[in-house]
Amino acid sequence: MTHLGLLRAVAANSFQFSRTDAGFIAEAFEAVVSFILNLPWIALEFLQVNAKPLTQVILLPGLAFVLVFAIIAVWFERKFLARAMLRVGPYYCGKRSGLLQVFADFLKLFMKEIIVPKDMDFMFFAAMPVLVSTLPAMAMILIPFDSNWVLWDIGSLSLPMFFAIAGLAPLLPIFAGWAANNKYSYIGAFRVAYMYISAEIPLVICAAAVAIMAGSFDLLKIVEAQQGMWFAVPQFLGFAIFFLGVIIESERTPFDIPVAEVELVFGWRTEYSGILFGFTMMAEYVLFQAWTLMFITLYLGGFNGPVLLGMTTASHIFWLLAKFAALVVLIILIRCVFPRLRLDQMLNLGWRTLTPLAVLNLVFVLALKVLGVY
Amino acid sequence: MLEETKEPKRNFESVPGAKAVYSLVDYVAGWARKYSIWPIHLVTGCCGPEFMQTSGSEYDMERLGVLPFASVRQCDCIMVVGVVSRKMAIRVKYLYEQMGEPKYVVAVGACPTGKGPFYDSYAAVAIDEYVPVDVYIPGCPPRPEAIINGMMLLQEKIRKEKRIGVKE
Amino acid sequence: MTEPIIKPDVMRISWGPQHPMSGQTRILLDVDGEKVHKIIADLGFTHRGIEKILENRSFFQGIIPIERMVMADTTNIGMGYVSAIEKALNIEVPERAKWIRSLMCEMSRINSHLYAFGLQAEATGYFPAVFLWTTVDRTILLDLFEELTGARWSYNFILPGGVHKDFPEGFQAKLIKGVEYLRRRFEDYWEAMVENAVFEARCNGLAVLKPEDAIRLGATGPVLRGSGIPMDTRKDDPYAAYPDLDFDVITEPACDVMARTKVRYREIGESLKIMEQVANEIPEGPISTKTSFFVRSKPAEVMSRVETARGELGIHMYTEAAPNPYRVKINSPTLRNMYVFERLAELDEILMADIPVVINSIDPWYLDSDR
Amino acid sequence: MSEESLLAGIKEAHSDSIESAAVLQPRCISVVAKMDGFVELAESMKTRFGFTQPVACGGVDYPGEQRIQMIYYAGNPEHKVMLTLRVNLPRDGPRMPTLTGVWGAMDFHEREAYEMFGIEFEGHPNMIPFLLPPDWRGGHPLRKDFKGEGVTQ
Repeated sequence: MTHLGLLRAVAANSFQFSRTDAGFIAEAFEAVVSFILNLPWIALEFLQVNAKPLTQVILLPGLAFVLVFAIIAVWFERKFLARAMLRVGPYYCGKRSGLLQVFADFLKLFMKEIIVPKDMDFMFFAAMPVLVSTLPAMAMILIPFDSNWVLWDIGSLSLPMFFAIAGLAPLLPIFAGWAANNKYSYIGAFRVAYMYISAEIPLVICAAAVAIMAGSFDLLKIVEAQQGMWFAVPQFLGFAIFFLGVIIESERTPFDIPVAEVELVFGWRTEYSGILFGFTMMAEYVLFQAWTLMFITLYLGGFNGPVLLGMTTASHIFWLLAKFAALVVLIILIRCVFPRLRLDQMLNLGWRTLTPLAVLNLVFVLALKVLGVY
Repeated sequence: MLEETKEPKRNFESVPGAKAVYSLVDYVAGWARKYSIWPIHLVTGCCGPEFMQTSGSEYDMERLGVLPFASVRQCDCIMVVGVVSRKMAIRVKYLYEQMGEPKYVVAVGACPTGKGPFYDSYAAVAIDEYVPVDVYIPGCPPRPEAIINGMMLLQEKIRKEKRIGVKE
Repeated sequence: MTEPIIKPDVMRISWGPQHPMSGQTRILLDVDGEKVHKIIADLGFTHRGIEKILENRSFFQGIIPIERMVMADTTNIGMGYVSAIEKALNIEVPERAKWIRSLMCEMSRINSHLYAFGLQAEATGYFPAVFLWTTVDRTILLDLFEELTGARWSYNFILPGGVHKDFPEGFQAKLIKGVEYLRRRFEDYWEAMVENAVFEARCNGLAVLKPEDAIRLGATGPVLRGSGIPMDTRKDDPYAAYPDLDFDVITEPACDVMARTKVRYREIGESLKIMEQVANEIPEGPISTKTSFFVRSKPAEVMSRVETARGELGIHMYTEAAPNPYRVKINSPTLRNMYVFERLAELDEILMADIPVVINSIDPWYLDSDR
Repeated sequence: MSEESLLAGIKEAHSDSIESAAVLQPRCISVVAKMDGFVELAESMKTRFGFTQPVACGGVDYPGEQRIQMIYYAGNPEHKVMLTLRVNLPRDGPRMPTLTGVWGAMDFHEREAYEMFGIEFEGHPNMIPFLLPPDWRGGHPLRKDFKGEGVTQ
């Protein structure tokens, strides 16, 4: 009897337990014993069947990737900014490298008191940081790392699905800002609302142009269509718009208007304390990660690149990660050289500049398509 | 009268190896909290520029993991920088109460320690009348080395705590 | 305590005294969305009663608390107080001492303008680079100060009758080296900050203060000169060695936040020019006339005005036959500029996001305004 | 000398509302006014003699002579001359009309003088505590008989 048989037996007889049924009890006992004895084999079978998805969930687009990226990115950002400021940055923590600084901060945040101010919707309040850091991670499972390394391959639905999941993310800061019952959080939440709507529309139009050029909504097909030439070359306009959009969506410096420290303390994050604040910090990096990967997939050829040492999958993953690292450095560098824009300037940029240019880009792509260049 | 706080019983102390686990946990907790002191952006008085130099490029307090933060909810430590007037002292007390446990106060400069050059002022107060102070840093203004030394003393104090937030 | 909110749909936000950019003040903002309708300044968080303290101290002792009024600009404040004492007691100052005083005043001005510059950079969200570069460059000045006076911020170096010490060996050469280094650095600042596209977008045309409004509201210092009015106490009512020194009064016609930033930037250049002149042309001679520490004065009433980094500081001192002043009235520049700031919301449209930029453009020092 | 000529002009125009007037020191003149017609005098100083730039105001306490002298400082941007316009008030219950109508920037300074000396300004638009804490009960610090610290609750 397998474990499935046991479950079936339990389900069938669970309502009849009051009846003394010696046969059933003996059967159940036997099933339990055989289940325990067979546990290693069951586990092995499970692993054999699900080896690849499990690796993907635990390692690459999944947990380890998110966590390791957050740790390295925070460390790198602090060190890199410190160099720009002619400083050293975190130093003594972790044998004079500062590498363990992030661990120290997170461990400490776990040990801090979580403050619940009066008149606040606590469940709502506490759920938002967790959700806001997991939703973009969910969107990341759609990104193809290789033609056979896609965690959730849903074919031609993958590009719309990414926007559907990632588009939910801005709702959460709005809820969080409302739940915190603080004026600064409230203003920050409304800034989030204004900003994301103005940024998301050009992003969607640009993505549509890419889909038209590739002839499919399937991210895998989009990547394959870029084998000869990256879409960044014919669609330079879209490339530039999407790059700005990535910075806006991940709330990086020229556009970190909702959490503007010098104006709004921390915007919608002001009231979070302890580990909840840690989650909101984490969310910034996860969002950043998801949108940067999407940017690479759409414009920079995704995982395309020369095959190294005959290992196709490994070299594809390597190329994607290499492009990702380069973009991360570039976006962190931007933080060193630009002040923050004002909300009205940002909205002008979004509605009056980026949206018309995105439409222009779309028209250009359509023309290319009609003329048969692509 | 205040009741004497008793050490809560640790139930597993008789289990072999428990002490080693406890000391390891204590060590890791102390280490993490020692290297992650986030003081709040609050400059009450005139030692501000020297504080800025200390967190600035030449002395760089971020080396020790000291990272000034904007909102009091996330902070561990108030650095009372410079002279405290009556009006400000009430605010410092509010901030202290709004901060999450465990929390610490560092008095930077002669004025919060004991009024300093304004000893005969009708408006200045010593901050330890309002909130408990963990480290006093003397000087008017203290040199950056002194401020960093004060922060290192606070780190030692945090590391040596028997339990989180329980001061000796 | 404060006025009630008059308009509907207006939210009142308390901004400070604990806020990343507020400093030691509290500002109440009536905002409708992002637009600021009204600014109400609530000062006094660093009030120490310096005017009362000075009445109880001897003339020499008074230098210590009054220098704590503006920590980044101690020499200029001390200069005002000491020149008031000298006028009241009729003390002659030797020529060399005057030159050393001018030098220190200008170094102090650069120090303070660097502070304003850095905070302006931080207020626009430009935290990383420029704000901390200013702290690096300030160490050059602090090292020079330390070599000359022995202290980093508050020196008690300008005393009635002259200055405390003469130049140490080889100080002039170091001074010229420092000036050359700072000149190079300020070109970097211009490129990195003033010509930065986003910084220009944030600061150009923001919080316009027209010249007639600047006069009417009593603005002073770089705020007044940023509105195009060439008023500078160093020229209008010269003190120390300023009559002999060659420098220009900087004005900018644009009247906005950018103009005030540029005025500070160009004033640093003028100060460097003065530093160079002092290093090259300082006359020889004694550095002080002996004045007793326990000096007593005759009944007198004097007024001394100096140009600090924030504007004109006036010290109105009454003395009688006693070792301490009878009454010292300090007309502090920040208090005058804070009133301008309070009125700016009525003169020009200011958004919530601009508040830190605008308040730092007047370079407030609340210890100065609260005294 | 511009301050001499300014002073002569002021003396001539307002001989009946001025007690005395003198040049305190170069670029600084002192006018002691009578209480009657003080606001009109200040208005004329601003419009006619060009003292358009308000600077500050404050008081001096003379317990021996039972008076408090209120001093208004205003600048003349054209001639670069500072005016100190003074008026003597009785020490018990000093009251005077506000000059915020003439120089708006005297708002802050009059609030400060109210706290420090107890001078009441009639018609001041916004008389709320300024530098001292709102619950200050310790008296007026800059008066000469102020001793020790204020009591706050």
